[in-house]
Amino acid sequence: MILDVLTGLLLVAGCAFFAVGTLGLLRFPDLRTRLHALTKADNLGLGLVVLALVPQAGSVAEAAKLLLIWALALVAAATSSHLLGRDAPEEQT
Amino acid sequence: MTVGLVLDLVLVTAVLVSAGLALFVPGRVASVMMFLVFGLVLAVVWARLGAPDVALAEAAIAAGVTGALLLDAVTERPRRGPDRRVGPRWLMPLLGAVAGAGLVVLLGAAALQAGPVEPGTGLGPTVLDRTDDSGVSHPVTAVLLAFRAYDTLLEVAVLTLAVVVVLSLHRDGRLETVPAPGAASPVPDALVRLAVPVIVLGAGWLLVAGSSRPGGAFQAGALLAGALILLRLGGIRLAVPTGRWLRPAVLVGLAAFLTLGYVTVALGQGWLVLAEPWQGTVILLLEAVLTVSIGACLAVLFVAGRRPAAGTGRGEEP
Amino acid sequence: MSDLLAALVLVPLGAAVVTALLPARAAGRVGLVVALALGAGSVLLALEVGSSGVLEAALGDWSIPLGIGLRADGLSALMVLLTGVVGAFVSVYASGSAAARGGALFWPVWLVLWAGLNAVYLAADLFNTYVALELVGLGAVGLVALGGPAALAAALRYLFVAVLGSLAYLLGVGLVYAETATLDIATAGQRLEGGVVMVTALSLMTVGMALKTALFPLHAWLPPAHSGAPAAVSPLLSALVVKASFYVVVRLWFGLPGADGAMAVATLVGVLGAVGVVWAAVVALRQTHLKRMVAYSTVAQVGYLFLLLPLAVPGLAAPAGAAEADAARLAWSGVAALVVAHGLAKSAMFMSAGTLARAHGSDRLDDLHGAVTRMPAVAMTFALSGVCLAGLPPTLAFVGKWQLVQAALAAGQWWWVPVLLVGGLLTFAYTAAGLRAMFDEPQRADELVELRPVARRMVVAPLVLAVLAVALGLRSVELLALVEVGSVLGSLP
Amino acid sequence: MTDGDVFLLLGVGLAVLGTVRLVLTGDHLRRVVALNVAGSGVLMVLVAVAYRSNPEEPDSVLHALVLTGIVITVSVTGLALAMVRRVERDEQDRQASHE
Repeated sequence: MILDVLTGLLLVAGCAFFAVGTLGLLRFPDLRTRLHALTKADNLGLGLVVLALVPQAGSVAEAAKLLLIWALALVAAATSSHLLGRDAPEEQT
Repeated sequence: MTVGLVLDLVLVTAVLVSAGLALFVPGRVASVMMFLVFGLVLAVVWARLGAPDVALAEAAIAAGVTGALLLDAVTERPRRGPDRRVGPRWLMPLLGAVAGAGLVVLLGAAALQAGPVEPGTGLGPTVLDRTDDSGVSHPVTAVLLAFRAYDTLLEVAVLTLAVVVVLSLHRDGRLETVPAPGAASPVPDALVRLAVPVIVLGAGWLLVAGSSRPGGAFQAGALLAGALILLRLGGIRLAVPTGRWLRPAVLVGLAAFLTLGYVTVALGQGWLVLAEPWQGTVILLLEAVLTVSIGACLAVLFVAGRRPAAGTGRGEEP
Repeated sequence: MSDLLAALVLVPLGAAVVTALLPARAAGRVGLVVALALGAGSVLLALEVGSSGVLEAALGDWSIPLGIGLRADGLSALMVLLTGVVGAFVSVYASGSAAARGGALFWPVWLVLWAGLNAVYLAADLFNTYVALELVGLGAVGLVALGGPAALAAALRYLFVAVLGSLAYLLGVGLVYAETATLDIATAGQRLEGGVVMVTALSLMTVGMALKTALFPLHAWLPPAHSGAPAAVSPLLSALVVKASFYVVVRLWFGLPGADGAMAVATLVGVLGAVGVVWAAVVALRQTHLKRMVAYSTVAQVGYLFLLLPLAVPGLAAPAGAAEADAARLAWSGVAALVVAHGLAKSAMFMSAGTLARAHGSDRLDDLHGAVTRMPAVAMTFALSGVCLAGLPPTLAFVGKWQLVQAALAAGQWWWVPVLLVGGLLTFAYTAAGLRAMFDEPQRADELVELRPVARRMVVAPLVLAVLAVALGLRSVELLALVEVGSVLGSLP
Repeated sequence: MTDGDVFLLLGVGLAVLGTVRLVLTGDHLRRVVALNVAGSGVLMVLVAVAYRSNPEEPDSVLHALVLTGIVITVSVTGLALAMVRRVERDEQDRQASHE
């Protein structure tokens, strides 16, 4: 029972971070600040969602796969934001 | 059921919005970006409709490799040449909208009415109870590689043919002249070194899982192609076989499938008839070769689209 | 004997893999040998079906509803025979010059296309037909793209058209499966009862195939693709590839029941075909380039084939002795004769046009002055195939057209007769326009361009095909008997 | 309105949307995107039919067909994109050689 409550809470927190990240994307003026908002908020949001699903996972293997998804998403997000930030010094119209 | 309904509505609107934007948004780059989103949302739709294999394939092939192909094409030419459209700008879209709406109503009505003579008599049930004597335990793989193996053979021929035709567009057909610039930055190299082993491991797992769970040669092959493309973008030239080894790598899948056919007919049982004892192993072996070949084919499709080095690859035909 | 069915598809695929790996010269030899072997194999199949009736095989030993069945009845054996004969002769023509082939990868792409064509004709399964059609579509696009950068834009448009047609067909297959829960055409035929779903599925598939067969309003992609293709590729496209999608239309309309419910669609297709016959022939008359004229001739001739639907579909439901049933049988064998005649004559015409263009350096009609004196055999081939296309006696096309006229009268649809006659007249007109350009004496001496040497086989192969097209008119009894085998309309009284 | 109907209609809608866009636009790259959207629409109709026949045990034959359809779509997309890029490079060279 506690696990379900925990899952619910973590899910809500995760979605909140996603919302904040999207808000940042819409509000911030230039590329780099948007990148900042997206990579930080969304990855944390994804982490929380994954943590929320871990207790619901049927077996340890499934939980490990969920965490692997998060790790890969982190690496991919870091690389793409680095490339975007580095290659576009002036404002991207 | 209302929660399910809400989920469906969210999904349907997401698909419609992303597809609409992918088709009608002004810029080319924006259109490709929205297409990637569309591909991922589609993978969720397949999962919702109870088709895990198709969801895996959609995420790996359609959103993955197709996305890479489109992105690479659009980065070469982000802006399009002058539009040669003639006639008033509003006429054609209006006609298109009216015709489209009529078609949707007509086809939708017909599709909704289409129901089997008596429900539940589909081919699915017959497949389910015949799966165990096909050598694999997962019904979709059984259909793909045992019951309808001829379909899959022709499909591998389609993929191989597409690659051969793309090679015929290149002057030397060996893709040696296509440069492989490194990303000249430590971060992508770190990603390559970290992600590629995991992806290859994932491809291997998908291949083996195919006989008992959703997975199989096509999803594994697409994952492998993703790894090869990542290596190529990381500046490692020989990741995608070019030069002498290009054509054997591309053709090995189709060649293996055909040899299986020739061997079975030579043994006198008839085309593609797999005898009882070693059915499962033969299918797994075939899937392994198919994975490598599909990975090579999709990676070559990515490399062959790129602009060859100046002065060698353009214009005149061999 | 049923192993021959799958062999006709899997042997060319294997040969394509081999030729793709070999260097250019060896690939040419292997390609030619395999082409001749396939020609012999298709003749063998035709003889086998002619003597012992419909041949069937279930691949992988899984029974039909589960596995995929291959089926060769009279019509498919005839189409495989046409593909075999024309394919072998065009392969001999292609081995004559590298320019005619367009590129080193001609052989692998052509052999895969050949396998796709045989797969379409032998498939008894709806989805298998879709995959085979994609193989044919991509193979044809690949061959057109061999024509170099100029032909690439036309090949790209052809690709979009071909894939759009296949998607419409796949949507139709989805509807049929939703209704009958089976992919086998014969089983689907038994479980289906005519209704809105069936008519919609049939119309969708017909539109898809009409796109790929370049039926009148949907034909704009064909002339640039077929005329831009290399010399050895154009005959394959016009004579063979276009027939595959028409064959699927025939297989659907005469395989799935309740087609007479869709009589309106059949009549519309017939009318579009008739308009296409006249309109494309008029446009062909005004062409300045030989290969483009021959390509428009293909669009016109395809119009004739679609006359089969309005004439034969009423015969499906009619009792055995009724006038409609006779009309249906006459139309069925008439169109079969026309398909073979067009296949032979059009490939001969396109090959001779290709040889003329290659020798004179361009296929512009004004550059071909005096061709008849300097290349008499090629000019004669062009004339002979023109005569056959126009349907003048004693050619095979005349047999076909005569039976269509009889069918139109028997079915009481007299309005198709003037279309047939005017179409024949116009075909003769644009053939004469081509010949007139060859007969003209070059006015100025400098106009007499230096002829590039042409291999002998590139003259002999089209000539033999043209003679065959004419001679078969006299011996067409066997052909028409073959097409009756296993046909749903029964055999002629 | 049984369970899978909304996706069946969505599939038909996507197929028609993609086809109309493909026919109307002159930009080859956008046509490749439209082709993929139309293809996904048709495949969605197939999967929806599989789902509607038996929501607990969807028809695995149709899933295999859709898998084949996806692989064919990616092959066609790969070929089309290679040709589009080559055609546009040739166009650019021709314009460059005119100036």
